[in-house]
Parts: sequence; C-alpha cells; structure tokens
Amino acid sequence: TAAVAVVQTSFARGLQIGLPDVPDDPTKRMGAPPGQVGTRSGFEKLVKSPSDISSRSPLQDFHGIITPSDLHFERHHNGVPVIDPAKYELIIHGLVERPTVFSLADLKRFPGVSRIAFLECSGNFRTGKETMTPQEICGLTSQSEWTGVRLSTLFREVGVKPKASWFLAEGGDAAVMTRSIPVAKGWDDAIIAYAQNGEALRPEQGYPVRLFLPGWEGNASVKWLRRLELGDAPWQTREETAKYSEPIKEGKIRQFSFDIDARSIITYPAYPVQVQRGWIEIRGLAWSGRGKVARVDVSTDAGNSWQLAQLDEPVLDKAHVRFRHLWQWNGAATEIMSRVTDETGYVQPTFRQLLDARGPDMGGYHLNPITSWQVKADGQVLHKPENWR
Amino acid sequence: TAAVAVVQTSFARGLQIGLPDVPDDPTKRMGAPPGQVGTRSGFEKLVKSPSDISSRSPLQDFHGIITPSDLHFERHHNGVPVIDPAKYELIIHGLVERPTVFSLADLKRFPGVSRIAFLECSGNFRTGKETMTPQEICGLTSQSEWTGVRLSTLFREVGVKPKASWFLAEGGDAAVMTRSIPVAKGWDDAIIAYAQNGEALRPEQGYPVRLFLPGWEGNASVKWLRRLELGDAPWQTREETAKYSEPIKEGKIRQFSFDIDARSIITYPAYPVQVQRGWIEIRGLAWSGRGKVARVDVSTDAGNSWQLAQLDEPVLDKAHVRFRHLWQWNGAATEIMSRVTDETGYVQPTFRQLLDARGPDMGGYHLNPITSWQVKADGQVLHKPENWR
Amino acid sequence: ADTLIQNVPDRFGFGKPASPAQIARLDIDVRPDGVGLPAGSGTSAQGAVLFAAKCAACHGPGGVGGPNGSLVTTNSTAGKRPEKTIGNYWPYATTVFDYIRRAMPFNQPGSLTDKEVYALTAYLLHANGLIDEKTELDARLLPTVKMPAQPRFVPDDRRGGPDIH
Amino acid sequence: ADTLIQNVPDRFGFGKPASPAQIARLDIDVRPDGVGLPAGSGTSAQGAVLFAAKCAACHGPGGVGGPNGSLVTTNSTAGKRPEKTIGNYWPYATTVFDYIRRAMPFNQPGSLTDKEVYALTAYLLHANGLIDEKTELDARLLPTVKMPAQPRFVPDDRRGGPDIH
Ligand code: HEC
Ligand code: HEC
Ligand SMILES: [Ca+2]
Ligand SMILES: [Ca+2]
Ligand SMILES: [Ca+2]
Ligand SMILES: [Ca+2]
Ligand SMILES: [Ca+2]
Ligand SMILES: [Ca+2]
Ligand SMILES: [Co+2]
Ligand SMILES: [Co+2]
Repeated sequence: TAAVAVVQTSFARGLQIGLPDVPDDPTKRMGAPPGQVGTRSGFEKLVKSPSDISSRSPLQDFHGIITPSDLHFERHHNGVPVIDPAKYELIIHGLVERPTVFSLADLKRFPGVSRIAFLECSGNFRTGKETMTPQEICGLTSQSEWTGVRLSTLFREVGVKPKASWFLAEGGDAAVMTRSIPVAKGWDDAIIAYAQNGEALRPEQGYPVRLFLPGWEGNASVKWLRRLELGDAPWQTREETAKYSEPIKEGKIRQFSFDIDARSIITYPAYPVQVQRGWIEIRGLAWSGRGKVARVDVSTDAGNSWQLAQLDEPVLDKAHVRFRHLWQWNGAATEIMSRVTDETGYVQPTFRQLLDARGPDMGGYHLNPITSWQVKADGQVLHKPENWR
Repeated sequence: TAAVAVVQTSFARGLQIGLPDVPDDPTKRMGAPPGQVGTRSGFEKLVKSPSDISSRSPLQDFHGIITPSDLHFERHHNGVPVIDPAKYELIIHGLVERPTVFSLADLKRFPGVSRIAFLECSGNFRTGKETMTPQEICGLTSQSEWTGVRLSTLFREVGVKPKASWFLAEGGDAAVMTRSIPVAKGWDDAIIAYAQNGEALRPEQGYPVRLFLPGWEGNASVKWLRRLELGDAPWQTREETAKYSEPIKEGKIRQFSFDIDARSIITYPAYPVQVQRGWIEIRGLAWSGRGKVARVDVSTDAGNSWQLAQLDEPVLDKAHVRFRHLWQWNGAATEIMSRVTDETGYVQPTFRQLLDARGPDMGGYHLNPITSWQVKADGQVLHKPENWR
Repeated sequence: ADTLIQNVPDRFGFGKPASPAQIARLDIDVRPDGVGLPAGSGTSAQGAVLFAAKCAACHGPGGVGGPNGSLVTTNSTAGKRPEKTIGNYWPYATTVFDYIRRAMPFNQPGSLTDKEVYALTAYLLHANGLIDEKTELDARLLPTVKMPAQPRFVPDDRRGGPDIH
Repeated sequence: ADTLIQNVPDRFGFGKPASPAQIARLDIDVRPDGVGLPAGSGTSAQGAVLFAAKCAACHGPGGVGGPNGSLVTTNSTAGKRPEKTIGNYWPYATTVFDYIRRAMPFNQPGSLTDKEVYALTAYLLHANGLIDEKTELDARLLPTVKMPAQPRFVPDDRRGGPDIH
C-alpha cells in the first residue's frame, strides 16, 4: 500500500546526503526522513586551509563563538596519529608518590568538568598583502567546549611531591611532542580533556586524550597525551627553545611566554567581502588568555576615534567573545579596526607598538596586533598589511 | 628526494578518513597531514535513533552542554526539504505597515545575536520498560549556539501594527508546518536563526532559516521558515489543536502551553551501564524553558534524601546545564534520581505528582517527571518505568 | 563586561516590498472565522470517492483504522482510550480544510484542488456526524460547523513558580 | 546558581600502579643536566655518514639549506636575517639529542639507535663549531657543551596589565 511505501522506500537510513536535486517547490515533495547522523548542507562549502604543517579555521564564515569541531584549526608536528582508545594509556610518574597508569575509562570515572575556551597557536599571525582573509591572517584560533578531568584531581591521585615545580607533557604522535609546564598551571585550571563540543575529541585535536591549558599558547596543550613526568626544572625541549620562543630587545630570546595576549579581529566585513553604503554590522571575535574580555572598541575612522562594541553573552574567562558594532557607512574610503581590553587592563597594541616594545628582531610568536581593514570607496574591503621585515 | 615525498605522497588532502589501520606504535609512523574538513574518529560510533517521524539524540554519550550539530535530535512532519539558499525568501505580511520579502543575504545584514539555548520537543517522554536509555526516554532535546536576527528587529523593519497580537509562522517543508505565536514572544527573545554552533543551520534543523523561540516547545520554532503573517488571533492550526495540546483535568484540553517545564535527567550512570562499587560521578543535564536553572538536587536513596549537585559554568537562561554529583556506592541496591528547580521556583515533579495534578486523562505532551534509575546489587542500572495507562 | 545599547535606526532598509501577488502565492492559511478560505465547494459524496482513492490506504476505509491513524470517531472499545479524531478532538472545522490542503495526501502534498479539499472536508465532517450528508460545503458554511471538542480547549495559564498542573 | 564544593576523597583509587618497566618504555626525555641520557657514544665522523644517508635530503648537505631548514650556522648574507640553527639559537646541547631521538628522521621517527643519535648529535655540534672533531660524545660530555645562545634566553616576565613588550 501507499502507506508502507512511504516508510520503506523514499530514502536510505543512516548518513544523510547533503545535496540531492533541488525541487522547484519543496512543499510538494516529501523530504528526507530522520537519520542517524546529519551532514552539513551541500550548499555550504566550509573548509580549513591546509598547509604542510597546519590548517586554518575559516573565521570569516563563522557565526557566534563555537567552532564546528571539524573546522577547528590544526597544527601538528608530524601528522595526526591513529590511537586505539581501548589500548590508550596515560602514565604519570617522576616526582610523585604513586606512579600510575590510567586507561581512558579510568580518566572518565574521575569527577569531570566542562568549559568553553579558545585555543590559539602562538604563531597565529600573517600579514604582507592586501588580499588576505581573516582565515589567512589569524585562522589558527578556534573555540570548543572542552570536557575532561581536572589535572589537579590527577595530581592528588598520584600524590605530586611538594618539590615538583614543572612537569613534562608528552604526546604519542610521530613527533612525540614534548613541553615543560609549570606545576602551578596543573593545580590551577589545566584539564586532561577527552571531549570537545559534547563528543569525543576529534583526531586532529588529540583523540582520545589531550592536555588543555586554558588561555595558553596552543602548542603547550599537548595532544594525544601519553605521559606526564613531574620534575623540578623545565626540560628545555626543542619546542620551548628552538621553537615557540621569541627574540625581543637587547638580543634576548623570551621563552615560556605561555599566556595568549588579548586580541581581536573584525571578521565581517573583511576581504574578500564588498560592502554597500548604509548600515553595516561590524562583527568579530575578541579573546584574552589572561581572563575575560572587558571591552572591545571599534574604530571606523582609521583609529582616530573609538566606540564601544556590544558583546554577545556569555562573556567567559579565556574564551572567544563575539562583538558587534553598528556602523552607517557613507561611502567614503576609510579604515576599520577593533581593539580589545581584557580584565587585567591589557590593551591590544598596534603592530608599531609591538615592534617598538620588542625591537627590530621581534620574533614571529605572540603577535596580536590590531588588524585594520581598508574599506575602499567602491566597497572593496582589503587587509592593511603591516610594515615588517 | 625524501623531502618531496613527505609532502606529496603519504595521504590525500581534503576529507580525512576516520579509521585507517592502527599502527602498533603510532610514534613510529607519520600521521595524516592537515586537512580541509575533519571527521569523527572511526572508533566513535555516535548515532541518533531514528523512527519514521523523529530521531533521538544519544544523551548518554554526550559530555558538556553542546550537542554536536549532526547529532541534534530531529522531528519533522514530512521530512527534511532541500532549499536553495540563493532562492530562499522570507515574507512578512498581514498586520504590518510594510509587507516585505527578505533574502537570506538581507537577513544576515541586520544586527545579529548569538545565544546558547536548548531546544526540546514537548513530546519528549517515553517510559514502559526497564531497558531504556536516556536517549530513548528523553532524546528529543538538544542544545546549540543559535545565531540570527532578533525577530523584534524585523518587526520594527516591517512596522508591526499595534493591534497585531499573534503571528503565524509557516515552514517551506512538505508539511508546510504552521504555528500561531503570540507577538509578545517576537518582541521578547525570538530569533530568526540562520546559524547553529558557528556554521549555517543543518538541513535537519531548518536550513537555511528557522524560527527559534528560546525555552518554548520545539514544534513552535518552525523550521525552513518561509512566511510570517501578523494577525489578531491564533489560527488554530492542526499542530496547535489536534497535536501539541494535552488533556488535563475535568475534560479540558490545554493548548498553547509553550513553556518547557523545568526538567533534569541523570545520563550517567544509566542503562545499559554497569557500575562498580566505590566512587561514581553522577552526571546529567538540567534545563528550564522559563529561565535559569537555580539548583539541581540528586538523591541516591530512592528519594528519601537529596543533596545539592554541582553545576558546570556557564549556567545560562533557557539552556541545558551539566550537573555533577559525587557518590560513593556501597554496593547495595538503590535508586538514583535528579530534581531541578528553576529560578521561578518551579520544582521538577514526580510522575505521580504530574498525574495527580493533570488527572487520569493526562496527555503525552509536556511530561517532565523526575526519572529514577535502579542500581542493582550487581551494578546493573535500569530505568524505573512509570505506572501509566 | 559593560556593553552599550547602540543607537539603532528605525529601519535599516534591507529587504524588498512584498507585492500582493507574492503574498497571495504563499498565503494559504485559513482562520477559524473563515478568512483565507477560497472559492469553490464540495460534498461528502464527492469526497467519498476521493477519500477511497487517495486517503484510505493510510487512514483506513471510511477514515477508521489504517497505518496512519483514524480520522473518524467510532464508539470506543470498552477499557480502551478512544483514538483522537476530528469528531472528538478537533476544536475548529476550518483546521480540517487548512491541514488537508497544505499537507495531504502525505505522499503528494499540495496536489489537491480547492474543490477536492472542500469535498474531502465535507466527507470527513459528515463521517464524524458533524454535518448533513447533503451539505454543499463552502467558505460560508465551513466556519459555522460546531465542533464537539471546542468548549474543552483552554489556553495554558501557568506562569512559572510551583504550579505543575 | 549556587553550587557546593563537595567532599572530595583524597584518592579515588582509579588507575593502576605504573611499574618501572612500564615507565622505562616511555621515559625517553633528556634534561639539560643529562638525566635521561642513555649509555653509548658517537663521533662526528660516524655522524657524517649517517647524516648524508638519512638527513641531508631534507636539511641540505652538511646541514645547510635543504627543504626543511638548515641545522648548521653559516655566515649570514648581508641584509638577510640569519637562519635560526643549533649553533646560533639552541640554548642546550641535550635538546639536540632528545629531539633527534624522538622525532627524526621525520619520515622514520623513532628508528635510530642511541649510538646513531650520539653520532648525529656529535656531527651537528661539530658542524656548528661547538665541539671538537674528535670528541666521543656520551652522557657525561653532552651536558657540558657550551651553547652560544644559552645566555640570551629569558623567561616571560609579563603578568597582564598594560605591559605589551
Ligand atoms: C501515504 C500516507 C498518507 C496518505 C495517502 C494520506 N495521509 Fe493523511 N496522514 C498521514 C500521516 C503520516 C499523518 C500524520 C502527519 C503528521 O503528524 O505530521 C496524516 C495526518 C492526517 C490528518 C490529521 C490527523 C490528526 O488527527 O492530526 C488528516 C486530517 C489527514 N491526514 C487527512 C488525509 C486525507 C484527507 C488524505 C487524502 C487526501 C490523506 N490524509 C492521505 C498519512 C497519509
Ligand atoms: C623527510 C624529511 C626529513 C628528514 C629525512 C630529516 N628531517 Fe629533520 N626535520 C624535518 C622537518 C619537517 C623538521 C621540522 C619539524 C617540526 O617543526 O615539527 C625537522 C627538524 C629537525 C631539527 C630541528 C630544527 C630546528 O631548528 O628546530 C633537527 C635538529 C633535525 N630535523 C635533525 C634531523 C636529523 C639528524 C635527521 C636525520 C637523522 C633528520 N633531521 C632527517 C624533516 C626531515
Ligand atoms: Ca615546526
Ligand atoms: Ca611562547
Ligand atoms: Ca505528527
Ligand atoms: Ca504545548
Ligand atoms: Ca493569511
Ligand atoms: Ca624522564
Ligand atoms: Co490552571
Ligand atoms: Co620584561
């Protein structure tokens, strides 16, 4: 009968296909039935931009503050490993009372915690030409809800000794990534994370388990975590010496600059968008690794005057915040830019201010300058490149 | 040379494959390079459970408060339509000064707003046997960050007339779904949403545009929205009369019961989990359509005594909240359950209390009873079915 | 964080005026007072033929039984809850026309002419004992049909707080 | 929402004791004071052979140039910033051993013997002018190698507030 046909034919169950042929009038054709796993609409083409070593999130395409997990930026030092969660183990040893090995199931039994926080690579800055998108300029930042066990809970479980001041976090990837982290961060807010945006971590983000250090440079949140060793001094691994360190003034090289400095960027309008005269809602993201965003100011006259932007709730600690500023564009060429202030009083600097403070040898990490967009008289929006090297 | 080989061979770019063969030692094999779009690990099998008319979110598998978009519950009345976003139009007419048609691009130009809020089907309750999972009992609730334009902004744009008291929301799906909504909700917090969890709405959730009514029964948040008509009385559509109405006492049938009553459910431990003696973190979700969750209490002795559970931040208005309660299980058979209180003072009732209040003809919508799990002496956790019909 | 409610203009000027023709194409809803009902009419006898051909497979012969639910009230079997149907649960007759026109038949939605919808509505209202067999149902008569369930419908009067009823 | 910090036990008892053998299998790190360095030794001459076979394709003949970056300091071309290498940028010699052992060669990570890593480390330190050609590098000598960049390294001293330097 017809009724049976409705249920059993029409579409296959399970994975739903994104883009079947488009009916002239969708109200006159039965739609796809409920499925097991949804898919993005076939009309939406959201992609990260991969290089050999990283892949950048399409910030200009995002709304709100959550990054879809499959579009979270990637940075890894020898690819994404395949780790069987049933064989997964985390070992904690060194200056502890009870060296212990935890299975994934063990970790999930401990009291957990979830929080929404950003993760940014400290090498997240590019400039140099006008035809650059937010994704190209700073697509190495993303935000998720992270769930896991507090590292402090595991520290108590293994009995971290009082003289332990640093720990080594080691990944089980082909780079066997290592970073030395102050034990204080472990007692403070570090998470041994096993979930992201409600589900297991994605492979690119450390499946099945990663370290997550809220507000700190992404490299330190070691993925595919296999080992924590407690010690009394940093290990001086290659990542914290040859890499992720930055030349500053007087020939010095700064290392262990973990905090992500407060930053904001306008993601709309931005290259390659062309705008029309009239009302424009300027939108963007702002964040700080040192706490909450206190305010975001927007300038639509090349930095001569600034106006307070609105922030969507919730404004969370060490989290991307969505800012909005309504602007009536009169059609004259100008520059627009945003500037965040965090709750410690840190004000996002200009590139020139950074260069003045760090000197001509300034390194490529922890660059968080105010980013200007040139709005041309024809509505074209172009990046305003910084004058560097 | 070897260097060239690294970059060009090894793996294909683009969509990353979930489960290649598992190496004995992942540290000795180069991993997959950065890609355009990630995928869930092949080891994770998360699926909604589809029926002919809906598909339930696997609540027991979730962490935190965000529902992955492809696992958001589905409920539709004649399938998921395919709508070309370039041809999409929203028409607003009736008791307005300026009947207007908006393209998707038009809608995105207005000032926007994002908020994290749950969406629950008011028919979200099943009971009847012990072997039921949270997904089966109440998998028709999910949570996303929703982005769109405030309906109040569009109301101002079209000039809603003072005598307009209700509006009709109509979908462009094969059911041409319609609901009558009080205009006050439009002025209050209704959103014309075009994004979910940072990206465009998923097809199952109304792509490209849906109505989103925070805290209200899901059916009223009409998906694939094509038309809003302003009027001075409800339309009495089939969905708000024959469906989504509930028999209560004295032969009455209640309709327009939009608010989702406060509810909570323990999602761990829950059937089919088997627990071990010792420390167990009881976890679950709590929410209210009338505002914020004020507190969640957990009982581990079949409701004789209650203890305050902890709530993960952020605790948001009309949003799922993750609660946690640490319990030391001594191995004796018992029952565990959770009870939410919202900021209006509404306390989640037992099924018996609901039945007493609504009478023996009580309908199947807006059932939000305290859900008990039986913990057997062998650690088996079973649903405690309600005695109904 | 301190934010400031910005000066929002009265209008942004986005969107285009909707022409009467554009509105008419979509404006298919029918209100309880009959506003929205189209021209045309139909009888139960005409509807019976259509129902057997296009509806009975899903809703049962005569609108009783069938895999997708009864539409016609029958005497409930002792001890069993009566199935909700147009006759015992629908508060407004106009809803029958509106719903059939927008959504049925389920596998060919939007395929019926207005005349067919009037006829099917007449058939279902008569089968439920709500109109006479001979009634030529049209825009004038449909809103006048008295529905038994109408007096039972009440709006939700709960406003938060301890009330759970 | 008011929440209560619960009575958390000192220990939950989840996880298993890690045996010395389990730890040893993973405990490959090397500290600046040499803790973690294995037995064995190697010379620059041995390393040169290995380097040409396993490394030069990516890091250039003699560790200069190559698609994946120089490892050896050369006189910088006028006006060009000198490439960061072991000789001019690495603060600890132990890091060379640790990193090569865990991560190189990039396409066959974890494939080198400890002896080979000593030899390659000796080769790179010598090529950078940091040890003598004849040095038989081992766990005792490696931590004593003076690295030119070491005194330049300072920890971050910023603690929020207006300091942007
Ligand atoms: C292929 C199956 C099928 C056919 C053919 C079909 N229907 Fe339906 N009908 C359904 C389904 C399924 C529903 C429930 C839809 C929902 O709840 O969203 C339904 C619902 C209805 C309802 C609402 C019932 C209620 O109590 O809410 C009416 C009235 C109705 N159909 C009338 C008709 C008429 C008249 C025809 C023929 C012109 C018809 N149907 C043909 C499947 C069918
Ligand atoms: C197939 C290419 C390839 C081969 C072969 C290779 N390397 Fe590398 N090497 C790399 C890449 C790529 C990096 C950078 C990795 C990163 O940043 O994560 C690197 C980095 C290094 C570094 C760190 C450089 C710095 O300044 O941070 C050293 C030291 C090194 N390799 C030594 C070796 C040695 C010794 C061998 C041979 C045993 C070797 N490499 C073989 C590709 C290769
Ligand atoms: Ca690198
Ligand atoms: Ca740093
Ligand atoms: Ca239905
Ligand atoms: Ca209702
Ligand atoms: Ca109308
Ligand atoms: Ca060690
Ligand atoms: Co009442
Ligand atoms: Co200083």
